[in-house]
Amino acid sequence: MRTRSLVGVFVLAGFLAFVPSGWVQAQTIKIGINAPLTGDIPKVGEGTKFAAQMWLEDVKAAGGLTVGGKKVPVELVIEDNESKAESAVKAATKMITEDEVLVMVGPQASKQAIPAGGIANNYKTPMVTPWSTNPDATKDRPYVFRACFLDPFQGPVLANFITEQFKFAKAAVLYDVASDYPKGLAEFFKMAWERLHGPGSVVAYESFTTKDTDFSSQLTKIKNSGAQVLFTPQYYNEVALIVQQAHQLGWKNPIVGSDSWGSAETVSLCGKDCYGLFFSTHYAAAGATGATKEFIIRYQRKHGYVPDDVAALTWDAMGLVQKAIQDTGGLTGDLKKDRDNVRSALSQIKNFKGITGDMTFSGGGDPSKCAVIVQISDKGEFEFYKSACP
Amino acid sequence: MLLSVDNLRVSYEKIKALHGISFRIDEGEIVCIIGANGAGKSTTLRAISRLVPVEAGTNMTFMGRDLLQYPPDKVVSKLGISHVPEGRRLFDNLTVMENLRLATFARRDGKGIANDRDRVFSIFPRLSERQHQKAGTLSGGEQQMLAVGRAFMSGRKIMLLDEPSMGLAPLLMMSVFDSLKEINREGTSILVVEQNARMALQFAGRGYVLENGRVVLEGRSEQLLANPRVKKAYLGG
Amino acid sequence: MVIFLQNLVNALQWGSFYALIALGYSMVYSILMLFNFAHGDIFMVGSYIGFGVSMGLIALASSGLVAMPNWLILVLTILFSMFLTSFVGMIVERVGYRPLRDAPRASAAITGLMIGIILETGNLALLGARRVSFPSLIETTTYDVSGVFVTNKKIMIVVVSLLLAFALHQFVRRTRWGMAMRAMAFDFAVVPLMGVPVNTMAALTFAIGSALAAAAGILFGVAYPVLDPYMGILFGWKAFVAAILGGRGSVMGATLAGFLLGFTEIFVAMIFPSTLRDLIAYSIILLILTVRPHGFFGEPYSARLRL
Amino acid sequence: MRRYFRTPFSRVPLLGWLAGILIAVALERLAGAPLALALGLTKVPVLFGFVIMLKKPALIPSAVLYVLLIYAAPTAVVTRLSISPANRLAAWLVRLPMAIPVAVHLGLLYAALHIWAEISDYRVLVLKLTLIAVMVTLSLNVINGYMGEFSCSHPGFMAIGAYFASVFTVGLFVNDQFFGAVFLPQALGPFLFPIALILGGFLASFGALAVAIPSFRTRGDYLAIISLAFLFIVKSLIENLEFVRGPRGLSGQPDWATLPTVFLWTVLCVWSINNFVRSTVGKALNAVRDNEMAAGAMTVDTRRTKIVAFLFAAFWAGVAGGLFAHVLRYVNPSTFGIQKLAEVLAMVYFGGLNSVYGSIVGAVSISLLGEALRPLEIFKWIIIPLLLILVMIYRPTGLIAFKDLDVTALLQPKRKPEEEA
Repeated sequence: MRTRSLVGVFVLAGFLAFVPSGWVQAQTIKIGINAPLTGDIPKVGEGTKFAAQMWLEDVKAAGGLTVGGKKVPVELVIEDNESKAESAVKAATKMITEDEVLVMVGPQASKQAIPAGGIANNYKTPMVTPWSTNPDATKDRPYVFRACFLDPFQGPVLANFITEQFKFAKAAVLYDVASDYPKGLAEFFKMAWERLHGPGSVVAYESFTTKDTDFSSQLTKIKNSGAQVLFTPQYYNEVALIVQQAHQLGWKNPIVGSDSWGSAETVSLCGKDCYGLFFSTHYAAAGATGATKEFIIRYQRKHGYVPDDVAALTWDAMGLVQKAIQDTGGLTGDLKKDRDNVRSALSQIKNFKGITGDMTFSGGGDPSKCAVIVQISDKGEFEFYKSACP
Repeated sequence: MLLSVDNLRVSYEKIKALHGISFRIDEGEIVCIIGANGAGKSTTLRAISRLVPVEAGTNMTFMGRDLLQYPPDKVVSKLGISHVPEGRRLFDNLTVMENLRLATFARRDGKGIANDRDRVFSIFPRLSERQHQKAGTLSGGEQQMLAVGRAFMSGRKIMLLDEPSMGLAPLLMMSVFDSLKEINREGTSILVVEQNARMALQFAGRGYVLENGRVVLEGRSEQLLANPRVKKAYLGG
Repeated sequence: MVIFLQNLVNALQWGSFYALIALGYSMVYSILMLFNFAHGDIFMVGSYIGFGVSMGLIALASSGLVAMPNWLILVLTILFSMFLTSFVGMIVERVGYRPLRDAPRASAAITGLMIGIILETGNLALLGARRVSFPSLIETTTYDVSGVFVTNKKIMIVVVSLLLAFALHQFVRRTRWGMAMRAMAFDFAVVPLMGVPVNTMAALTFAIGSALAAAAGILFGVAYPVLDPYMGILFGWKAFVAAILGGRGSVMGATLAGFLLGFTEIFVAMIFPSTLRDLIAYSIILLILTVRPHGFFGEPYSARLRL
Repeated sequence: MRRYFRTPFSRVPLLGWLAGILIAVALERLAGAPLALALGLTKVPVLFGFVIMLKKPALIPSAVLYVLLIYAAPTAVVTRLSISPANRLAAWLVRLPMAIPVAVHLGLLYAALHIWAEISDYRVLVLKLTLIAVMVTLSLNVINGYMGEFSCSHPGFMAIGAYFASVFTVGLFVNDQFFGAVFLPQALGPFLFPIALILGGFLASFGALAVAIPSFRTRGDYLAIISLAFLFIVKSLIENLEFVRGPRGLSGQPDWATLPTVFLWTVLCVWSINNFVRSTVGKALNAVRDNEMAAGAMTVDTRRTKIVAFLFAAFWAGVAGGLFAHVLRYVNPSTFGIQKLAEVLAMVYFGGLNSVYGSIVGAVSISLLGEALRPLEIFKWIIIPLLLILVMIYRPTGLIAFKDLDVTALLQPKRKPEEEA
């Protein structure tokens, strides 16, 4: 028995000696996509994945990414973060240490982007979150970038817009207390509104919990508070319910939303109730021109619906990454060095022409970028109304 | 021959409860199985009612049909084997009437059901008085009556009785057994298992003695009552 | 006062859902003594089936082959979907619960939980990440009763829920099937001795529970017309709370506990800051249970599980 | 089958297995990368090649070969060869005071895990989270298995532990906009970290009282909903606590939950829970589960027993939560919701009720499966539940139910069969 196993070992060793070594693949650029394909917001994950894959198609069609005069093949490493913080950290660690990605794009929602950003920063791997508007995601993290504006910017933009547009002084807010994005934006909006109209001018500040579908009690309170406008920074599925229920409870004043409304599904779920409402977002699909229009048409042809802002922002994030890689002037092959180079290139990007607007990074991870106020038209399209720049 | 049980084997997990017992009951007979606590008496009845799985080698036929082919509810509704479980197990949350009605769940003969119900009430007039009370509010004796009545309604070929005397005062016990005799006279065979051996043997025509999952003695009741071994172990002298 | 009345109307509607789902949950819980953690997802499936059925009927009506008014479509949708979903329930019972009838109760609960996850993920894989907009089968009409806003949908939901609860109550009280169910709730082991086919009864229990879930799912679709694969989870757990709160073996108990849960959530949000809603609402539930540790209407049941 | 695979190894003591595994992982460390390259794999495969196999089916033979060559073959050869020395060593060790052989075995186990994990930080992370899952699963098994109740509040206890420990460390040792400047020097941190964890555990126990007192006044299923209500309450409470930043979550925990720390705590947890369930209290717990009336008659103070067990389980869940927060270095309330509950319940029932082994097996296999099946994306959440349903149907009490850890027996040398007779 003993001799037989020893013989086995030698045979295997001999076999190994004859395996041709040097099957090392040619250098490829790996880009990690950390997306919520399952869990609470699968639609966001889908948009992310589709946009990233469209970008990859372009690169493949061009025969690879031209970096420093050479065409380098690109590979996407798509991981599902199940819309959980824990899983986002695991996925980020995996793609950074195991798959050795050069750059990570995503996660999208702040509650995954914040912890995953910590991982990316620790491993000195550049990360671009397309959609996380929470300041904490990039704060004190030189390796973390974003492709969108921030909540502290969006809050005042909306407060100013409502004040100028309607000349209202009393506002109500309805938000999800258990979700970081709505809660954060609700706070920034409240702060900005009260700075404009004095303390107590937000007359109702109501909340609910994720997955709630009945807001009647909160809306009753809001209706009876004397508010002239309702601001609700919720996701598209909740928007439909909130707007319809508000109307059923006799609310006739305007309802204003934020960039989380910017999904093709908002209108398909909400229907006529949402026509005429305003929200701030990253881009307006209807009446778009140039590259933006091209993107929308392409996406729509392929997947059957108008891309939402997540898809558009992911597209831009991929563009930023591409530009940064090309700006490095060539890959050294040393992953650590290359990641550093990409990071510094990212932080130097100026006037990047994205489909969601121009972006300029001035050393930090947050671009200066304009917000767009969109009105939902009578045809259910998102029409550009005005833009607000920092 | 009505019921014939051959080489009945049952195990609970790894403990053998019955090591292959055999017995038979003829049409119209009253047969008792006596034995100490844990001898396997209740298990025998459960096996006939198909409530516990039997092991390979077991053979049970009822009126020439293979009992093992029938699921528990069909044993009652198709074969007419009724079973009064140990401790009566009435549905306390249902009324007396509902308990009786439930026992006819699978029966379709409205007229027969009504007749049977009248018959139960004539055997146990007390039940008739209390037909709208919840079963949980009955006294011990009344509960036993209801349990027997329920069995009477569900299957008339043979009645399996598990410790009918348990928890009853002697006088009540006698009256229950008298009623059972009456039921038997109308053509229902009875298989009764009892710890109270004297009572059982006086009631039954034949008996089997079960010890540690095996039949150790069998015979006519008079024979068993006279058997010294039975006397010593079960009759207290 | 207007605020109070308005919230009363709101609570009636919200409570109706909880009641209806708790009712279905309580069927399985009372009669088979099982935690049916798949119930919330059967609710979701029922809702999607309702969506499919109503789309089909609308297509049929608009094709001009059969003339159908909207209310008829709604009624047919509810009936059809209840029928179809009851099969889903029976399959769940057959696959997940029947093989485990002699196992520890909690093991069956875990299979239920897993079946639930499969239903959610299966839906996601099949229909994609798109959320579904339930068709508005009846035109919403809002009535303004001196400041209190009531819609025809709200009235319909409350009425249908109460009707279904009443029908179930009658079924359980009057029919022999219902009687067998009550008997099973009291003492599962003896029921076969009455000639009652237990497997059929278990399947029937799941079928009725699932049919009620489907009805709830469609009413939900009418009131909150956004469906997604995960919509059942929270409802399932809350129905679980309501069913146990209502007590074993009691249809009325589950209905009332469902209403109580709905009322608590709505009125806590009315009185207190709404950010504290869950905190206070569930503290109240905890308090109730401390004071009344046996639920509301639990009927007695035999502690003996075997014969 | 049996003759070829079981019999040759039937006499291998635990010591021999550990030695074999240690050598295998050491081999991977030394020769894994070149071997992987030689086999056409771009990297040392993660998680025993599963991920690669699922992603690129063409590489299945290579991955299988790699696993065979690196893990299976060396382990088999070493354990087979070391049978007699390992047995002699084990026999010598068990004669020493108990602590020494235990320490030797644990040392070997840790060394093997450490070397295995060192290859990439992803392995370290997965290993840490798996160990924490073991702690949580085991502590829930005390309630749902040994006590036979159905409790839903474990994620709540974890949350309490996680938040307390995080507030403690972030508040005292980190510059933070909410808690102000550093309060204590960093050097003290690793010493105070255990205190943070233990206090977090105690706070979880304290919270458990709120569940235990009302629910153990009565029998039945009320624990299930009281504990569920508790879970909702804890989550809602944290969402409303602005000083821990509500739903946005608390980040910036210092990196003190290193692999040795987590390992040590896990060992401590397994040891103390194993002792607990084997003690008289633990046996009383089983008696309570099997028949409360009889146990009451047998002078077991059922209520006290249950409360003690419940608080004990909550304590370990709290400690596990504290470690969890420091491994992720971020906590938010939504982590500790229904989803987490389903996950932990699945681990308990998959592994086996009433069983220390079972909990370890359940936690490890579900955690690793969750990672290994990542490439399947959505279908992962169909495969894993399906697997669990099958396990439940064929083994309704779980894979390895009713098996405590008998440390003494485990460490014994394995005698030849004839000697046993």
